[in-house]
Amino acid sequence: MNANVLFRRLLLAIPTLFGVALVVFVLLRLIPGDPVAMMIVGESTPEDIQQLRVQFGLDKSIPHQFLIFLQDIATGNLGTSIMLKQDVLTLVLKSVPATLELAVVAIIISLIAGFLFALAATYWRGGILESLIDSINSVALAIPEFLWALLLILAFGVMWPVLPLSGRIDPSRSFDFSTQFYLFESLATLRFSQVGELLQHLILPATALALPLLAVIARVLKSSLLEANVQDYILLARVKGFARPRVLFRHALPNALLPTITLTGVNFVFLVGGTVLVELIFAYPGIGNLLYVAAINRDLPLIQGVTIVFAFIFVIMNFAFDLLHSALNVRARH
Amino acid sequence: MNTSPLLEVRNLSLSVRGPRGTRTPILRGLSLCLESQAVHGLVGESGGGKTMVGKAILGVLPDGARIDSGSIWFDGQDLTLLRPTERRRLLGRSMSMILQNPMTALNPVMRIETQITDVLQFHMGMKKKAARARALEMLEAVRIRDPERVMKQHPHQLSGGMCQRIVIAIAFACRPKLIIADEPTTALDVTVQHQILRLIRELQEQFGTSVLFVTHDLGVVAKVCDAISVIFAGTILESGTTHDVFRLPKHRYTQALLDAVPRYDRPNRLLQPISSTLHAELFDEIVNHQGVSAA
Amino acid sequence: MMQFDVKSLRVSFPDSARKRLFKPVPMIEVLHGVSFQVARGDSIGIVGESGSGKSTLARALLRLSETSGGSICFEGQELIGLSEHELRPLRRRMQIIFQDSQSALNPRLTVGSIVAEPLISNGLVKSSAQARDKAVELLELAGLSESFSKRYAHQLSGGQRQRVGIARALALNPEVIVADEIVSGLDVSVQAQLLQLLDKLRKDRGLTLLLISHDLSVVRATCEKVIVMRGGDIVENGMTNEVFEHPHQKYTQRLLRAIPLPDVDPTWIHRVQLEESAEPA
Amino acid sequence: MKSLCLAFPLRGNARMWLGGGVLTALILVAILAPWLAPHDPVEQSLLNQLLPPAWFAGGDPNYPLGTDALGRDLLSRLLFGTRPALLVMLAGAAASALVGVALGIFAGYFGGKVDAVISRVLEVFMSFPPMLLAIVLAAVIGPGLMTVIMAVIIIGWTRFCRVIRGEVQALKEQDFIMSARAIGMRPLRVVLHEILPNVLPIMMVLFGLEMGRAIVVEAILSFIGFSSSSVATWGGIIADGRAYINQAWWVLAAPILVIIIMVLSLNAFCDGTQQAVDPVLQR
Amino acid sequence: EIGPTLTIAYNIAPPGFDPNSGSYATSPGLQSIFKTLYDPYIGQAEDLSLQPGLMDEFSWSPNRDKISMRLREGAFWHDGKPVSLDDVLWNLRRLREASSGNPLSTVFASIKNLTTQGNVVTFDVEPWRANMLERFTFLACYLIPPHYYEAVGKEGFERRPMGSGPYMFDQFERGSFLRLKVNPHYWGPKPAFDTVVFKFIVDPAGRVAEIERGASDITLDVPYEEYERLSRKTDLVGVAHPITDIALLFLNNNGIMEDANVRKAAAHAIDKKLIVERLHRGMATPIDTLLAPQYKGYDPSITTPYDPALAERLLKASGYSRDKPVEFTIQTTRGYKPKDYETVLAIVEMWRKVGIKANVEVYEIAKHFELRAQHKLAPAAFYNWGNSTADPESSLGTAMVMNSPHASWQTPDLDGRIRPLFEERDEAKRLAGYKAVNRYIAENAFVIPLFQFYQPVIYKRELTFTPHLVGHILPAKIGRA
Ligand SMILES: Nc1ncnc2c1ncn2[C@@H]1O[C@H](COP(=O)(O)OP(=O)(O)OP(=O)(O)O)[C@@H](O)[C@H]1O
Ligand SMILES: Nc1ncnc2c1ncn2[C@@H]1O[C@H](COP(=O)(O)OP(=O)(O)OP(=O)(O)O)[C@@H](O)[C@H]1O
Ligand SMILES: [Mg+2]
Ligand SMILES: [Mg+2]
Ligand code: NI
Repeated sequence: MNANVLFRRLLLAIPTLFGVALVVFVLLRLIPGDPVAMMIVGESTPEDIQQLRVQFGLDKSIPHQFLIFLQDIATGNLGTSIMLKQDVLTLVLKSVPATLELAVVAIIISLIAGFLFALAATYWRGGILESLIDSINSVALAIPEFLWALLLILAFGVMWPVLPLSGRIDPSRSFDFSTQFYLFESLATLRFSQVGELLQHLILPATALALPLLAVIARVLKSSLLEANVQDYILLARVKGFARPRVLFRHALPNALLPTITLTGVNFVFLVGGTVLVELIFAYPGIGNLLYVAAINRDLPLIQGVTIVFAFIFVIMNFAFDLLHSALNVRARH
Repeated sequence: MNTSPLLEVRNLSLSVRGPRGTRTPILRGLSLCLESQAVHGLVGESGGGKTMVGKAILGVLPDGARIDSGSIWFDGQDLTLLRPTERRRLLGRSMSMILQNPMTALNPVMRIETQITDVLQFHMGMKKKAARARALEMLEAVRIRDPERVMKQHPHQLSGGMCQRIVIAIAFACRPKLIIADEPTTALDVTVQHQILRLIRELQEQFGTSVLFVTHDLGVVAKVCDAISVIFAGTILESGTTHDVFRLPKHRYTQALLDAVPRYDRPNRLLQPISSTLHAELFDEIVNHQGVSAA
Repeated sequence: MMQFDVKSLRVSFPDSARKRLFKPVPMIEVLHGVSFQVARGDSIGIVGESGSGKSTLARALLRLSETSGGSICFEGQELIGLSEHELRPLRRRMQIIFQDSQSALNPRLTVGSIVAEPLISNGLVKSSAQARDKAVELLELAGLSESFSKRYAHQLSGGQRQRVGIARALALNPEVIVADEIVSGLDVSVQAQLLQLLDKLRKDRGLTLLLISHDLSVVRATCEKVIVMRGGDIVENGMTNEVFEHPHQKYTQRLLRAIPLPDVDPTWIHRVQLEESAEPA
Repeated sequence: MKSLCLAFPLRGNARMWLGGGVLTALILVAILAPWLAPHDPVEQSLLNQLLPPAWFAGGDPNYPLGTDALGRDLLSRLLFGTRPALLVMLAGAAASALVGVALGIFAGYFGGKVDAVISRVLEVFMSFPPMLLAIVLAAVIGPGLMTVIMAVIIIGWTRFCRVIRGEVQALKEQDFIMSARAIGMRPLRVVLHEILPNVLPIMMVLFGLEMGRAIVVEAILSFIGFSSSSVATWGGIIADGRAYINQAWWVLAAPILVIIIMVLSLNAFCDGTQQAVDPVLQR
Repeated sequence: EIGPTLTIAYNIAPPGFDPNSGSYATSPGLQSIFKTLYDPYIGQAEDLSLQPGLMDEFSWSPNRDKISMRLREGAFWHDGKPVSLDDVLWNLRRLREASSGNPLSTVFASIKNLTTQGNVVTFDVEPWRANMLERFTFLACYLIPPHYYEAVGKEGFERRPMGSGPYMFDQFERGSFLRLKVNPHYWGPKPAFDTVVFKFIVDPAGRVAEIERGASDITLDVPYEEYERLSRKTDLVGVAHPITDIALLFLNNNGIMEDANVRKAAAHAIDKKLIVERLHRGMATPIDTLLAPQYKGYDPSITTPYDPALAERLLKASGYSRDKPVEFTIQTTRGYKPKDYETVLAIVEMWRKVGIKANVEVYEIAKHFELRAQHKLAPAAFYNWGNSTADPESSLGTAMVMNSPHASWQTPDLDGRIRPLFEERDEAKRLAGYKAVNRYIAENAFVIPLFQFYQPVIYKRELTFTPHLVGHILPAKIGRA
């Protein structure tokens, strides 16, 4: 990997971000109903409405509006939330860390479990365990995240009450954090009791999110492993006299890793998309919660802001996964 | 000739899973005898089961393949009766294999160094440093230039000939008693082929290894093998010293094979493919009578 | 007029490893301007070390890959610069049998439809029944019985796959066939069978044959002329007998010396000394 | 298409038959729902709320699987629910496949600028949280099955496109595509005749996954109230039933079970069919 | 045993903390939180009667055109500064300004000619409003400290709000929780708990799980079925009490509903009792006017009986029957109020039996507001009307008068009957007038009142809780048993 490749990858993000802005703009202008009607409370005169229109630039031509919109995005000005009367960017940036932490923990859970499943199913191929794991995978895929959330609440919150059901931290305790990344900050500052506390709150929503992804990871990894297993280099490893676990872990796994990593990157976006309902159910204060509130209140600037920030995160994540991919992909290195 | 052969395959039958639970025979009562410290050529029709014999000896058969009967005696023990773990202990250390396609035989994500040293560390219990030294030594033995640099590289950065040599280095690393070389020079041009043949021969002589050399190229057999077996439809039609078989082939199939070899020094000789009637006859004999009549 | 008149043909490939921002992708030249002529009915062997550009030459000759310079005249008509559309009528007159028989056959089509395909897409048959009959005929010509037409590529042995490639190439009754390494990995008997078939076609139909091979014995047995390639250049070009008897180039001499003949000779391996060639990179 | 028929002679396979059997049964149920169902699926009976299944204490044989909170017959709702389920599954997945595969082949085969543009569009669509798109859609075209289908398509086509594009790129490198050109085949014919049969098996697997996914998307949209509220859908039954999980778990359990069976048999059918018909997997 | 912290599993989260500004200022659900942080001018007892608040005396002038209020001695802001009459004047003036974002500024614009005398402030009510005094009990009229507000600005205030209420702000995690500490300077009785935590759990199942598992001490708005189950538990107590929320079907006078027969048939075909009994488990009171029994001007003699046969006859008169039903759309929220959607489904089914085919359309409440303001609601739309002053003016008045953004049925005849009542200063006459209008509305079925909601509250046995008619959960009033 050299700086050039890096830079080119970053440049490619520009048209993507432009496309995202365009789609957001078009979609939101398509919503029937006047965004201004939403902002009016009580009785108001046509003059008031006109004033609001001017204030939000809705009196200008559509291309002009788009230009202004682009300019605003470029300068980080995402407007003011109609409902919350606060700067959208600040609002969104405040909730992003919580969601990122949730997503990261969910990814970690699904990676660990997915890898275990796939490895076990490959190792004991043809046995009952394989069919069992395959069935679990299918069930994990068949049940939507929100139902997992409810079932988890029922299981670990009520029937076997061991884990907290809502929120991100215990509200009766006071923690002081200097960033919004509570978990990462506690980890960095080695406050392990807090880490435990945060993880306790994270584990249920993260698991609900992780289950469908886990199934996908297990599926892909398993098929990559099986594919690797019929390759000549695995034959050579067997010829070398290595025991099966060693062949699986040292020789097959590194080769099967690559497609799995790519796929995990792509599915990250679906995972973050899935946070909306899960955050709602677990009262987890993240971007999903914010988006839901924005959507049901038709808070146009907030929806716009959340979407754009989300797309931005996605582009960055994509970039990160690309880096990881080329770091792992020795074949492409020079 | 030695009195006790290093490897003796007796009456080996092997089948693979066919459609709807049937089994397709691949090897039909195959017997093979390999003296120690010799290069033994295995030639025959393509699809005749040469690769499968090699895999059966090493016990690395593909999914669905199964030994139905017969025994494989190696160094005084019947391999087919060993438990998988015991058998695995022999692999790499006592017997090894040079796979047909060098580009795919090396693990694409591992450095060359690891691919050579891991087998040394695993079987010889060498420390990392010692293993590295031995690996360097092996790379020099297979005439790799700048072995220090190659050790750090990945397979895709090497040419086919280099990969082939590395696979050979791995096979010889633990100085095994038996190496099965499966068409190690197909798809290489003759100059590279020559280098590799010489290498195998040299290493074989240096370490006193026996080699089962699978190939189509009777020219190669003539130059490097001490003995030869001719395989057809999963049975050995004829075995003998190279000298004898080339001079006086006993089986008509062997004769036909020799007749079909093109020679650049005899441009006007007409190539004689084996007639389909002979092929059908032979096949019928083997499959229906399970016996081989010497012609 | 020559059938093929190739003048300083160059082929380059993009070198993606050295890609730089804002600059065109650098190219790596693998054919450095080769020139040769092919007359109708010729049989030319192309030999040379691995990676010397034999397959590349074959593809470029039929305009299946892009060229970066030079000219290819086919019966007086310049091929370079023609669009894919303009090439289409010429395509059926020249055919190629690929080196990698595995990847050259569509894994999900039966052998029968692979062979029938050129007939159908060039509108040479009127009905699918006719296409089927013609395909069976072609397969038989290549030495495969009718029963093969319902099989898939992976159900064939290497030699059989190569023969399917030959049958497909013959379907359009071409004037030129380029056969890329079609005998390596086959036992000598099957080899002989295939070479005989091509030779027969050449004699019967006046086919032009370009045979690429590592095996110099095969080339000697089959071809009247030979081209020796090394590192993207033609180093020797002449009548086969001439070249084999009096090789001019050191490289050709070395090649000849390295051929193992099927005469038992345990000392050959040590006796024959080839000066170490540079490591193939 | 003759070549396709040639390419895929059907052969038996347990998974395919099992999955296919269940699916056929469901299609039959969808067609015969009015005759099979003991009640009208929307008919309420507030006097018979949350009845347990007939074989439980307090169950009513009139309502074999019990009733929901409005006293509607659960069995009838499940039976009628096969209709929107099949509609969403087939329409959503088929349209996603159509769009995704067409663009994927196009991008993969022609490469260059076409590929660059399609890849950008793909990336743009993949940068949105699917939920958000669904919500906006619901706002534009209003809640209903159409919204669900559109949401499935908008999310689904990207998966097809991405996978097929990669697959085609790999296929393009193979010599048989070059031989197709060498015999003078037209590009369209190359795509239809040489490429398509080779992406069909992977398409099949994706199609199975996508159909399962469509059902799940329907359930999610039901949960936030963007699915159809006038017809009985499985997702809708789940959304309604989750409030009574402590009183009447069967209201929730029945549709979940049906969905799981559906998704499992879909996967089994598509994987099985792929194994059975793909000549390459037969070796 | 409950510690010093009271945890409330609450159903809606506050978007911000300025109690007098923004659309959320009028959200009834948030008033519990605002009443805990801030003081309204006038207090409101559980039965909605007025009681001393920050103003310990208040009254209309004898001819009912002026209001005077006296600021209590010894009231302090959370930072310990005393509440001065100037602070009150600042707050009163701010109420009137639309620029402050007060959603009810048009109402409070009636405050004219502020004068002070000692601790008493007096002002004219111009234009006159009958329920002006009740308006001061809540909804966008809390007192905030001017010195603090001006020092930190709107943004700063939102981040760290300050009032004079029984609890003061401690920490807020958007979408998750709000923690409050007891206010040591509070003028009223000292609350039982030192700390109060509102956990915002929008999903009802989540709240049920919270209380069931003991993670929260009290919760509200639990599903009725769960209410029955939870209140049977030994460690929990349940109360379901009537609140000032009524469910109704808005009819729209811009199409099919102009046919009186259809309207009346629709009204008579609904078996409210069955709905209440079955869907609400009896936890609601059927009503036939826009007034609940606890409201002023309630007249039990106005009824719209359930009579499907009559409904069928009425429809027949307009040419509709079960085979040829009248068809229209009915809009509803789903999950916004308990059983809103189910109620509508039940109604649709009841209608179907008499020859009305209604198609259900689900929307978000924001959409309802938008459509209603544009007078574009469907012919029938489910809505829930809160009225925490219990005065007929703020329910049937604003809901039925022309040109009101809140009205769906807007006809001049009705308008002509309601408008004069707004000006009527004789209380007896005013209430009689409303009774008459109610009868007129019921006879013509301009709107279909359905039932009065109950608030199901579940709390731990260790607590004492008194239901409030507005449905408030006021932490300061919750004690230990
Ligand atoms: N995994 C397998 N499953 C089923 N049949 C197989 C398998 N591998 C090989 N065969 C069949 O077994 C027979 C012998 O195969 P083998 O690879 O040993 O031949 P070979 O003599 O090495 O041929 P070649 O010279 O082409 O390498 C062939 O007919 C082949 O089709
Ligand atoms: N698509 C490509 N992109 C980049 N380089 C290529 C490509 N195809 C071939 N080359 C390079 O061009 C050179 C010539 O390759 P070519 O396949 O023509 O060799 P060859 O003479 O046919 O060798 P062999 O005998 O091994 O088949 C090689 O160095 C190869 O790496
Ligand atoms: Mg082989
Ligand atoms: Mg080549
Ligand atoms: Ni790099």
